[in-house]
Amino acid sequence: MKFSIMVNEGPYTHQASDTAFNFTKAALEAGHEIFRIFFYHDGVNNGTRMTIPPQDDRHVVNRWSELAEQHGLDMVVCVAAAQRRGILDADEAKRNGKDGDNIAPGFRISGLGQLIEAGIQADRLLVFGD
Amino acid sequence: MKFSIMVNEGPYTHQASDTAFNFTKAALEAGHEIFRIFFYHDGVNNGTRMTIPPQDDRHVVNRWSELAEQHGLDMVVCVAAAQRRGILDADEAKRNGKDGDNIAPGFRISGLGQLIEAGIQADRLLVFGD
Amino acid sequence: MLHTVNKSPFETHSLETCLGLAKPGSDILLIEDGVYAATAGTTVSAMVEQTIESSSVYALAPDLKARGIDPDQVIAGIQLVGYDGFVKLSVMNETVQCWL
Amino acid sequence: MLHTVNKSPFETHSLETCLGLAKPGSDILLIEDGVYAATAGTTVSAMVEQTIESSSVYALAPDLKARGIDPDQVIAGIQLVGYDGFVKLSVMNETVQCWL
Amino acid sequence: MLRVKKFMYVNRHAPHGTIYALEGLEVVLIGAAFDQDVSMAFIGDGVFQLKKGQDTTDSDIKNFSPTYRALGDYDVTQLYVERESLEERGLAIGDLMDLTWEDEEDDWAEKPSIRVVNRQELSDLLETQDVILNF
Amino acid sequence: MLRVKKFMYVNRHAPHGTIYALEGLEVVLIGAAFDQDVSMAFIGDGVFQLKKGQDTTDSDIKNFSPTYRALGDYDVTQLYVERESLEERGLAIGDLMDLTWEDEEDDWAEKPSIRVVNRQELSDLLETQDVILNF
Repeated sequence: MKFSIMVNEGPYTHQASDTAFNFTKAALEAGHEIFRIFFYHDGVNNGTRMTIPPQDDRHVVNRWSELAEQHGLDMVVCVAAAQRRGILDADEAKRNGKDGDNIAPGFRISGLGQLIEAGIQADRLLVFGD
Repeated sequence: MKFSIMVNEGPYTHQASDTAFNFTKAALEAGHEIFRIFFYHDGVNNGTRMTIPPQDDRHVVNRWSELAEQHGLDMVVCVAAAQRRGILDADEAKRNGKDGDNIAPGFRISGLGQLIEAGIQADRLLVFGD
Repeated sequence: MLHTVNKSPFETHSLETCLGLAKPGSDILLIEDGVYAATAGTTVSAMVEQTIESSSVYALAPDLKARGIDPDQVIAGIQLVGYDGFVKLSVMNETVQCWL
Repeated sequence: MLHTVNKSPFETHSLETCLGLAKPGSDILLIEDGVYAATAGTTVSAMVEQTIESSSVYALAPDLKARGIDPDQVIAGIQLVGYDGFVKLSVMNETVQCWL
Repeated sequence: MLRVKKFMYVNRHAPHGTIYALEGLEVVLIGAAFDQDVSMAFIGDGVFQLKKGQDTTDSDIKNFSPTYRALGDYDVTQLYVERESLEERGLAIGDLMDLTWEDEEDDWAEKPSIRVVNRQELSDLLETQDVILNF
Repeated sequence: MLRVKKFMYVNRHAPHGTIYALEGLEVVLIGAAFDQDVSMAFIGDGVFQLKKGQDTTDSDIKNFSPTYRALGDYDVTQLYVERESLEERGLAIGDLMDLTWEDEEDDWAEKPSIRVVNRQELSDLLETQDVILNF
């Protein structure tokens, strides 16, 4: 079965990102396909490579990046939500005259159409948020 | 009278940052002193210079930076909360091997002791959050 | 003591918790989504009207206006203030408890 | 249809809203702070017990464990599942409504 | 080819206090281009999104409420508002914005987009959806 | 010189679902170094922070609940728990962690840090504070 996942809150602040991660892992282990993971609202903050969590805590961002790498996941950060919150890739930074970018490996920035497509293409869409 | 302000949520997602800003402005206009503005929890996200809000919206981060410049405000972003969420200044970036920083003008990164001191030194401490 | 409440009383229990712990004679200021509690004729208006008998209840006018709540829809006895009034209330009270 | 609830029933009205709109025969899964609703002997347990008569109520075991709620403190009739069980419930139901 | 899916956007947050309503509306407008069968539900504090006369001048935040008027032009014409939620909040249909759409198949007659439904009817509607997004 | 102020940390969030409890505790531990008169209150879902037996192994999130045991060593010894909040949640004092501190002035006798108080008593305590922080 084909799943799409929507993540609406940032790492650490809400458990939503953890639950989405654990669900995604379990779905993959059960042999299901993850069509796309879409990060919206504060969820875009999962996609910054600048976090430095305490040593004794999980690294939420790296965990997503590694899972994406292992399973070839498509992780999309909404461009409008990301711009509001200061998450940028090199292209966006250049286009908007910013002096650096912060997107983490495995994430790509794209439009809201990717969320609608995720709803259309997948058999199930699950939302994790506040 | 001397006020300290604590801001616990990021820009746009919650109105907390707007209310804190409007309160701070009104307090300054009434002739009061702002001892410190302390950004904690997701409030640290007020301190990134990477946001690009839509043209027809207010620029929350710039608004804080400008107010700080005009009135010589002390705006402190909590280092522990900032590291968890990927907000860094040049020193923090260097120390932690990150390839860039994102802190906005007028904000400085420091420890939680600055919050306690803000509570001790000010006549009133107001908290804005979710 | 000044209490601020910024949550809708229809979705969370913040206002109820505040009113359960605020002493008679307190100043209670509704801000942000908390201003919905200032509307007359709702499931929570009786609770707010009762509070007015022993405490002073205020609502932040800019937040009412943003939400399309006319002053004539506000419960009688609730006082409307601007950000300057919010500052004054914080000066007049020695502590502020923000029921986030 | 699968409904997920992730909020504490003691602080917000999410669970109540969910139960008001979920049809008999629904699957209702409590996750994150929503699992507090699975505890026996609380002010909301009667509401949950009544739901069990017409729908299937599940609670995410890892979230119960994180919050120190023993399985023997859970309302009888609530079924505990892991993340694999969460996935199975999502497969079995054609739509998932997440009451955030 | 994939069949047309029934998308429902469920709105449960008040406007302004949090961004969910505003960013939810952005999804609906983008989603309108995908030719799916789209509806919106307003439950709980979500009904406040449709309140008339919102004016954010004094609080210096963004007033996105005029955008709801554009929904009809985007062929988003089914806005279900829960009657019980309105009543609990002391609201009637007259307190909501007057949102309409033009029916091409009925000589462009202007028709109301908002339909007040009771909890039972809304529950039935939820049950028929393929994809539900919450804001 | 400034007088010692009465600081109260009011905890109203459950642990784990959001970060407020964890980051609140970090403030309390840092604040302990400032020699103020410090207490904590646990109201509403905040009482869940003190629940015994929290084990986050299976959810792979951080278990910070053992940190509450360190509070006594930091001279944070006044933890007020609202009785009504406990009762509404089906909890009794026996469901909470056994937190203690050693009283230097009483031959290092081990004393309980948690005091269950009713709403009225808590209301009185709030009224005597100089600075209140909410988590």
